[in-house]
Amino acid sequence: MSVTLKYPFERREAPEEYRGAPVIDGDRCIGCGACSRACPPDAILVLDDMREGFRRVVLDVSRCIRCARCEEVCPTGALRLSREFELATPRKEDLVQVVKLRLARCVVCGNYCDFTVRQVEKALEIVPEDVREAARERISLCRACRRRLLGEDLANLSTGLWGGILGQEG
Amino acid sequence: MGAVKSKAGEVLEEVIRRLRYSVPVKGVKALGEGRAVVVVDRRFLRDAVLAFFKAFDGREPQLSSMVGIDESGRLGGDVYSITYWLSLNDGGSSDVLLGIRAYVRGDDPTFPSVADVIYGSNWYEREVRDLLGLKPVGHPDPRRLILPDDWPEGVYPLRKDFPYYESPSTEPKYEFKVVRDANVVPFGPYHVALDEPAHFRLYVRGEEIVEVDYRGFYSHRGIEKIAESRLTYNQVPFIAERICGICGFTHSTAYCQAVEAAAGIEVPERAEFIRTILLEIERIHSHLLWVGVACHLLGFDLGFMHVWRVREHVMWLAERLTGNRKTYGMNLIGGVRRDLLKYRVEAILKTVERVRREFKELVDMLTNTRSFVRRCEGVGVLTNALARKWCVVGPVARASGRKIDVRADHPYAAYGRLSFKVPVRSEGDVLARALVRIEEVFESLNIIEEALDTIPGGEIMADVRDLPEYSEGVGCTEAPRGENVHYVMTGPGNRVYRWRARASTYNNLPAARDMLVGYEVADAPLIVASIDPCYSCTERVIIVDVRRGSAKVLSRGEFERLSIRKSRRCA
Amino acid sequence: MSGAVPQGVAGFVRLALSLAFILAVPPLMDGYSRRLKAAMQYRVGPPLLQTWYDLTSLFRMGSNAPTKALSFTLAPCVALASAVLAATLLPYGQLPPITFSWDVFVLIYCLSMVSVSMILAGFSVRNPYANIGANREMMLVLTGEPVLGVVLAVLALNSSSLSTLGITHYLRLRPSLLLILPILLYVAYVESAFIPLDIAEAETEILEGPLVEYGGVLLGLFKYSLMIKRFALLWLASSVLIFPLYGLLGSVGPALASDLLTFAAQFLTYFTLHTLYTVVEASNARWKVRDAMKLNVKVFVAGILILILTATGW
Amino acid sequence: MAADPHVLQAVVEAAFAAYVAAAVASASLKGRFTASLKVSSALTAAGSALLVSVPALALGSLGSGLTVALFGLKIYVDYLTAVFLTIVALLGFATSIYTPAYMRHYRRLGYGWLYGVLHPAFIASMALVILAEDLLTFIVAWEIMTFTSYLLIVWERDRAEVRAAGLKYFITMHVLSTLPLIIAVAYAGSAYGTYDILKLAAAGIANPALYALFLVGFAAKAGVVPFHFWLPEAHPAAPSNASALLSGAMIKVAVYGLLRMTCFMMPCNQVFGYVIATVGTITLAIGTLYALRQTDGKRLLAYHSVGQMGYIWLGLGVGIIFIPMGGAFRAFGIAALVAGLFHAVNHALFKGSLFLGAGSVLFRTGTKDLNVLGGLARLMPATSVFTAIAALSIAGVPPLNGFLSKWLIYQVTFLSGNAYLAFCGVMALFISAATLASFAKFYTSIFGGEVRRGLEGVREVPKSMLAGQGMLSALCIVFGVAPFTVIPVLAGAGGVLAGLKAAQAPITSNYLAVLLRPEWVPQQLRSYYMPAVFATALSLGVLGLYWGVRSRVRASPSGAWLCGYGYMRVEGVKMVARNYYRAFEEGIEGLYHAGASASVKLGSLATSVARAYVRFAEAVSRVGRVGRVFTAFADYYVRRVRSDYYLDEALWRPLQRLVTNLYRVLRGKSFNTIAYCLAVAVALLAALVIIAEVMGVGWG
Repeated sequence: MSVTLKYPFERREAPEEYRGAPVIDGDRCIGCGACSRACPPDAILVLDDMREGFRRVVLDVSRCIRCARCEEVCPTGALRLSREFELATPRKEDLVQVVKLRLARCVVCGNYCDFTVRQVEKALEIVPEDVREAARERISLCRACRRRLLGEDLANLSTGLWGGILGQEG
Repeated sequence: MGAVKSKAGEVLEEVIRRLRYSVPVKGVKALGEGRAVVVVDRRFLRDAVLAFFKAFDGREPQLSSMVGIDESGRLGGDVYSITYWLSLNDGGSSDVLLGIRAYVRGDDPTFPSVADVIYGSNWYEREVRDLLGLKPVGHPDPRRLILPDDWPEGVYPLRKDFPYYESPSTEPKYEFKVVRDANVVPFGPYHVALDEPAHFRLYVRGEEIVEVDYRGFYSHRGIEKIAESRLTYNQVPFIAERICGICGFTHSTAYCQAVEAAAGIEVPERAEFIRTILLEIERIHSHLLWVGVACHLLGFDLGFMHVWRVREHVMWLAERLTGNRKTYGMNLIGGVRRDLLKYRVEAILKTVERVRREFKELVDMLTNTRSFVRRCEGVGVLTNALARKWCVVGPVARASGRKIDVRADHPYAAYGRLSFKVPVRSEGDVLARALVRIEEVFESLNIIEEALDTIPGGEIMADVRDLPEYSEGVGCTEAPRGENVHYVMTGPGNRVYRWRARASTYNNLPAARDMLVGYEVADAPLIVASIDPCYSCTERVIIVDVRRGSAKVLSRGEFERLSIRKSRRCA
Repeated sequence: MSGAVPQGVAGFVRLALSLAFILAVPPLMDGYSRRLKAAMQYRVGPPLLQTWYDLTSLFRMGSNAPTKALSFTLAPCVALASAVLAATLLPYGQLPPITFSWDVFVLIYCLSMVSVSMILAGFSVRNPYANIGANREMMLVLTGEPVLGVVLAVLALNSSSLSTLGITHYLRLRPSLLLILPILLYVAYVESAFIPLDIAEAETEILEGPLVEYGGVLLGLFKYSLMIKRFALLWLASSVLIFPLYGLLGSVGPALASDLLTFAAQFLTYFTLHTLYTVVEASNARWKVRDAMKLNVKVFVAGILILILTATGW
Repeated sequence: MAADPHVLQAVVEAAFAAYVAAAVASASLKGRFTASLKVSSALTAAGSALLVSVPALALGSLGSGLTVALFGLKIYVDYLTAVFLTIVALLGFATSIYTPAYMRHYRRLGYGWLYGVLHPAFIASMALVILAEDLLTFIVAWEIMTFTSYLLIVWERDRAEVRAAGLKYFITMHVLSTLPLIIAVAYAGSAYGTYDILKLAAAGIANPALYALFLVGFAAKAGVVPFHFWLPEAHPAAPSNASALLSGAMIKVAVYGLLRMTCFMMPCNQVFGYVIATVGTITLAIGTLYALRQTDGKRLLAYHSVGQMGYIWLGLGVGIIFIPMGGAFRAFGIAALVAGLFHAVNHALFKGSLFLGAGSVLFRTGTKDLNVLGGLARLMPATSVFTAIAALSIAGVPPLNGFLSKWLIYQVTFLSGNAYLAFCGVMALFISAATLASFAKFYTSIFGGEVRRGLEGVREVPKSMLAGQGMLSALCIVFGVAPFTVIPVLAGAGGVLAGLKAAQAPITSNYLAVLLRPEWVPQQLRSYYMPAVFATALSLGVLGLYWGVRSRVRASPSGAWLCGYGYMRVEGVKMVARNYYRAFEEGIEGLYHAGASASVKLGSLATSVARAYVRFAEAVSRVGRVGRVFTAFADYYVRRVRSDYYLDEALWRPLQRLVTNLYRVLRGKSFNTIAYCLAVAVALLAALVIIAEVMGVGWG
C-alpha cells in the first residue's frame, strides 16, 4: 500500500531522461572552454597557468543548475550529465571536478600558448589530411609570435581557420 | 487567429483615441498587434492612467506592470522613463496591452502617484523609488519596499552607473506602523507556515488582527541587474525560471515571449504546443502542492500527504519530459530544447488519466471533511471592489469574482487554438480560492489532452540570430498564481538592456492586509497561504549574494571570487 | 478495599513495575500512532521506536533559555513529575500503585499541572506565540475542566467514592453511567490535545505555542510529559470503561492471575482507544479555539443533565 | 489537660495592652512620621504575637471553651475563636512587620501617626469581635472595626476615587451590616433577656427572622454576592497592608460572626445551610469571573476575595446542611465545616501575601496597572517567588494549602450524594480553573517576560517588607505540606459548631483521616496517609529533574525568538493583561453585559428621582435663600451613564448617588473632608443608637 520507500536501503533509479550532476570525462576533454562560455551560473571555469603550462577546467557541481547547456556545446562529448543526484557531502571540495591539461608550447618562442595540446590535436584531426602537416607548423604559435612573425593576413587566416576550435577570445 | 488580431488592433486604436480625449499625447509607439506605448508628459501621467481605468471600467482594466528604466544608455544623459503597462481583460475580444510612458529627468526625479486610487500601483511606485530614485508624489505609504534596512539612502542600484557587485550598507532602520492597545505578533521572516522569508507584523487584540504591516523582499538579490550586466540573452531563461521554484517554466516562457516579441521571432507551432503542455503540467503540480500545503497548515496531514502523493506522478512526468522533476531547462529564445517523443505522449496521457481519477477522490474527501471546510469558509474575504483596486490576479482574483485569465484574455503559446473554461467564484474567501484552484486542475488536464490531440509536427526551435538593439517587448503568461508579466528592452551585444520580471504574487501580496484584518492569528497562515504567495518570485532571487550579512548560501571561497572576476571580464 | 491496598515489598514491586510501564509505554504508543498515520497516508513511516530515538537525542542536547526566570527551567520538570505521579494513581491490574482517599482530585490536579506549567512557561517569556499558545491552553482548560468535573461528579455519585480504586470497583450499571461514558471519552480526547484540539500547540499556526522557546532537554521533558499525560487520560478512560470486569476478574483464582487478566483487559481497551483516537485525529483539520470552547460548553450542559439523572437514581 | 485560664487571661490582656500602647505611643509621636510608625508597628507585632499564642496555648484543651475576663469584659475562647484569632493575629503580625517600610510610600500625606493608631486599633477591634462573649461588646467592637477600617480605606483622602470608595464602604456597612445586626441583637436581647452568647445558646433560640438578619448583616461584611459591590472598590483603595488586613482578616471576622450566631448561638438549620451554599456558589462564580477581566492588580485581587469567600461559604453551607442530620452525616458535616474553615485560614494567608506583594510592586513602580508592568521577576526576585507561591496556592496547585482546602470542598460536595451540591462542586472545580487563569495573568503580567520600558530602575523592596510577605507565603507551604498542624484546631471548631463537647469526637471521622497526623489515624487506615508522601515524591521528582537539567540550560544572549526578526528590537510583543482570555470573556460577555443593562435601567430611575429632587430644591431656593448648595449638584445627575458597568455598579449606583448628594450638600457648608466623614459617621452612629434605644435596648 505504501508509496514511499525505505530510502536509502531501497532506492528508485532516475529515468534515462534525467539530468543529474555533470561529469567531465578527463580523457576526452580538450579544454576548449565552450562549456564555460555557455554556462549560465558560471559553474565551469577555465584557468590557465602560463608559468607552469597547465590549463585547469574546473567544474563546481554545487553551482550547477543542471541546464545541460554545456553538454549541448561540448565538441567532444567529454561533458555529460549523469543520472546522479545524491550529492550531499560535508566537504564542498567533493563537488569540484578539475581537469588539468597541458598547454601547447609556441614553436617559435617556446612560451606557453593559451590553448592546450589536445586542442591542437583535435584541430588537426578535423582539418583535411593534405593540409595537416602544414597546419601543424603554424598552429602552435602563441599570440605574440603569430602576430609578429606571420603578419596581419596570416594571423587573420589562422583565426579564420582555427578560431572556432581554439576558442580564442578578444 | 487573424481576425482576433485585427480586433485587438481596433480596440487599441479606440483606447488611444479615448486617451487623447483626456490628456495630451506626445507620441505613440506601436509594438505589435494590440501592443503600444503612449508617451505623455510627466504631469499627465496620473491623469492618463486614471482615464484608462475610468474609460474601460467594464472590461476589467488591470495594472499589469510598471517599469522604470534608466534610459541613459539609449537616449544619453540623465533621463529615466516610467511606463505603466495597462491591460484590458474581457475574454480575448480586446487583447490590448498598453504602455503609458513618461520621461523624467534626473534633476527633478518625481512623478505623480496613482496609488491612492489604484491600490495596485502601491508597490510598483515604491520599487521605482527604491531602485531608480524616482519619487512618486502623493504616495500614501512612501516607505522603503525593496532595499534592505541597512541600505544607505540615495544609492539606487538599478541606475546604470551603479556596478552590480557593490553592496553598500549602513545602520539598519525601518519605521513600522504603531497601533495602540495592540500586541505585536511578528509573522515571519522564519515561520513554519511561510515557505520563504517575509515579515508580516500582525497587530492583535487577543487573537483578533486589527492591523497588518509587511516587510519583505528578503530574497531580493538584484536579478534584473545581473541579467543586464552579466548575462547574454540565452542565459537569462535559466535565471528566469529560477525566479520561482514552483512556477519556473512560466517565467522563462514569459521572458522568451518578451524577447521574441522584441526581436520579431516566429516560434514554431510545435514548440508553442509543447510550451502549453508544460505550462499546464506546471499548473497542475503547483495547485496540487497548494492544496496539500493548505491541508498541512490546518493540521490535516492526511489530505496533505495524499494530495502530494498524487502530485508525485506529475513530478515524475515532468522528470521524463524535461529531465528534471521541475519543468526546468526547456526554454530558449525561439523554442524549446526537447521534443515530445511518442512514448512521452503515452506517459502524459496515462498520468493525466491517473491524476484525474485520484484527485477527484481526494477532492471528495476534502470537501467532506467538515473541520477542513469550516476553517476555510468565510475566512480571509477579499471583496470584488478591493480585488479590483488592488489589481489582484490569478485564482485570488477569480475567487473574488474577477474573470481574468491571461490564457483567455491575451492568448499566447497555443492557448488561442484550444478551448477551456475559466472558473470564477464570487465569495472571495479561502474556500473559494481553493475551489477555483481545484477546478483549474481538472481544466488543465483537459487542456493537456486537447493539446496532445491537436499538436502539429515540425521544428521545435526557430533560427535565432543577433538581437536588434533597444527593441521592446512584453511577454505575459498565466502562471498558477496569476498573470506574469516580463518586459524586455534589448541592448547592444546580445544582452538585455532592461528586464523587468513581474510575478503574480507581486500584485496579490499587497492585498493580504485587507484579507487579514478582522480575522484571527489562527487564520493568518491560511489566509497568507491562500494567495499562494511566492516570495522569491515577487522579489526575484538569484544565486549571487549581494546583501551584506545575509545567510551565505554559497561559501565565499576562491571559486566565487574567480567566477565573479571572470564575469566582470566578460562584461 | 482498604485491606487490599498493597503493602510492603509487594507494594514496592507493584510501584516499580507500574513506573517502568508508565515511563516506557507512552513514547512507544506515540511511535505506534505515527506508524498508523503513516499507513493511512500510504507511507512507510518511522520505526516504532522513533519517538524514543527523538526523545533520547533531545535529552542528550542542552537547552537555550531566552529568559533568566527560574520558571522557564522549572516548568518542564514540574510537568514531567506531575504527569508521572498522576499516572501512578491509576489502576494497573486490580489496584493502583498509589492510592488514598479522594485521590481523583489529586489525579485531576496533577494532570492539569502539566497544562499549568506550560501556561506559566508560555506566559513568562517575551514571545507572542508562546503567549498566544498559553492563552489558548488556558481557555481550553477553563472550558474543559468543568466537563471533567461533571464526569467525575457522576462517577462519584454513582460509586459513592472519590478514589480511582473505589470508582473502578464500585461503579454500578445505570443509564446515566452509559450516558456519561461517551463524555468521559470526549474529555479524554479533548484533554489529550489530539487534532482537532491541539489548538494550544498548533505547530503551523503558532509554532507549538508555549513550547516555541524550548529546545533540547527541556523540550524533551515537555514532550515526554505530554505523552505521559495523554497516556494517563486514556488509561483512566479505559480503566473506567472495563468497570464490570473488576469484580468478575477479581474472583478468578490467585491474586496475580486476576491482576494480570485485568491488566490485559485494560491494556487492550487502552490500545483500542488509542488506535481509535489516532484515526480520528488523522482525519480532521484543526479547529479554532472558539469552536472548541463552544463544544465544550455544550458537552458540559449535557453532562449537567446527566448529573441530574444520576441524582434521581437512574 | 485544660489550659490555665489565668495564663490565657494574662496573655490576652497583655496583647490588648500592647495594642493600646501602640496607639498611644504613635499618637504621642505625632510629628515624626517614621518613628511613630516604627514604634507602633513593633508594639502591634508584639501584641499579635501574643495573640497567636492563644490558640497554641489552648490547643487540644478547649473541649468546652473557656470564659475569661479581659479588663473586666467577658470573653469566651473555644476552638472557633482560636481559628479566627489565629487568622487575625497572623495577618496582624505580618502587616506590622511590613508597615514601617511600606508606609514611606505615603509620606507625602503626612499623618503617619494616624496609621500607627488605626492599625493596632483595627486589629484589636477584630480580635475583640472574635473574643466577645457578650453581644453588646460584639456590636461595639464591630462598629469600631468598621470605623477604623473605613479610615484606613480613605487613607489617600486627596484622591476622589478613594473618597468615593470609602464612602461607598461606610454607607454600605452601616445600612446593610451594622443596622441588621443591631436589630437582630436588640431583638434577641429583648426577647430572651440576655446578651450573653452562651446563655442565649443554652436558651435554644431559633428564629427565622434572626437567621435572615444575621445573614444579611454578615453577608454584607463578608462581601458575598449580592452585597459584594463595595469590596472591589474599597480593598484596592486602601494602602496594601490595610488591604491585606481587610481581605485577609476582616471579611473572615464576618464568617466568624455568621458561624457564631447562626450555628452556635442558634442551632444549625438545613434550609439556612442551603442558602449559604447557594450564595457561596453564586459568589464564587461571579466574583471570580469578574476578576478574570480585571487589569488593575489590586482590584483583581479584591474580586478574588469575593470569589474565594464563595468557596468558604460553600464549604460551610454543606457543613450546616449535614450537621443537623446527625450520626455519620454529622461527621461528614464537620468535615465540610473543616473544609470551609481551612479555606478561610488559607485565604487569609495567600490573599494577605498577594496584597502585600501587590503593595511591594506598587511601592517600587508606583502602579498597579497590569497592562504597564512586566518582567519584574529579575528585578524583584524574592517578591516574585513569594507572590508565585501565593498565586499557585490560591489557584489550588498541589502541594500548597489552597489545594488542600479546595480538595476538601470538592470532596464534601461530590460525595454528598446530593446532585445539587455535586453541581456546586463542579462549579467550584470550574471556577478553580478560572482562578488559575486569572492568576496566570496576574503573575505573568507583573513578573513574566522581559523588563518593560521605564521599569529598568526597579529594585527589590526592603527586607522587612519581604519578611512580612514571606512569612505568609511560607505558611502557605507549611499548611499545604503539613496540614495536620492546623486541622485538629479546625476539626475542634467544627466539633464546637456541631455541638460536640469533646474535641476528639470529629477526629475519628474518616473524611479527614488523610489530613491528620498518622498516629491519630486508626491502624487499618494508615495506608490512606499518602498525600504527604505523594507531595514529597512530587517535590523530589521536580527537584531531581531540575538538578539534572539545570547545568545544561544556558541563557541565550539573543532572548526570545521573534520569527527571526531579531536584528531590530520589536516592541509590544508580550501580551498585555487586557488581551488575556479575550475569546473566553467574549463567551461570557452576557454576564458582563447584564451588569451594564441593569445599570442603565437603574440609572434612569435614579435620574428621574434626581430630577424630581432638583425641582424640589429649586422650589425651596425660590422660597428661602438656601440657594446653591442644593442645586450645585444638579449637574451630577445629568451626566450620562458610562458604557461599561458591572453588575455590582448597577446595584450600588442609586445608593451612591443619594449619598454623594448628601455629601456635596454638607460640603457646601465648608467642612473639610475628614471632618465631614467623621460627621457622617457620628450621625449614623447616633441614628443607630436611637434605633437601639427605641427598641428598648439597655446599655448595662
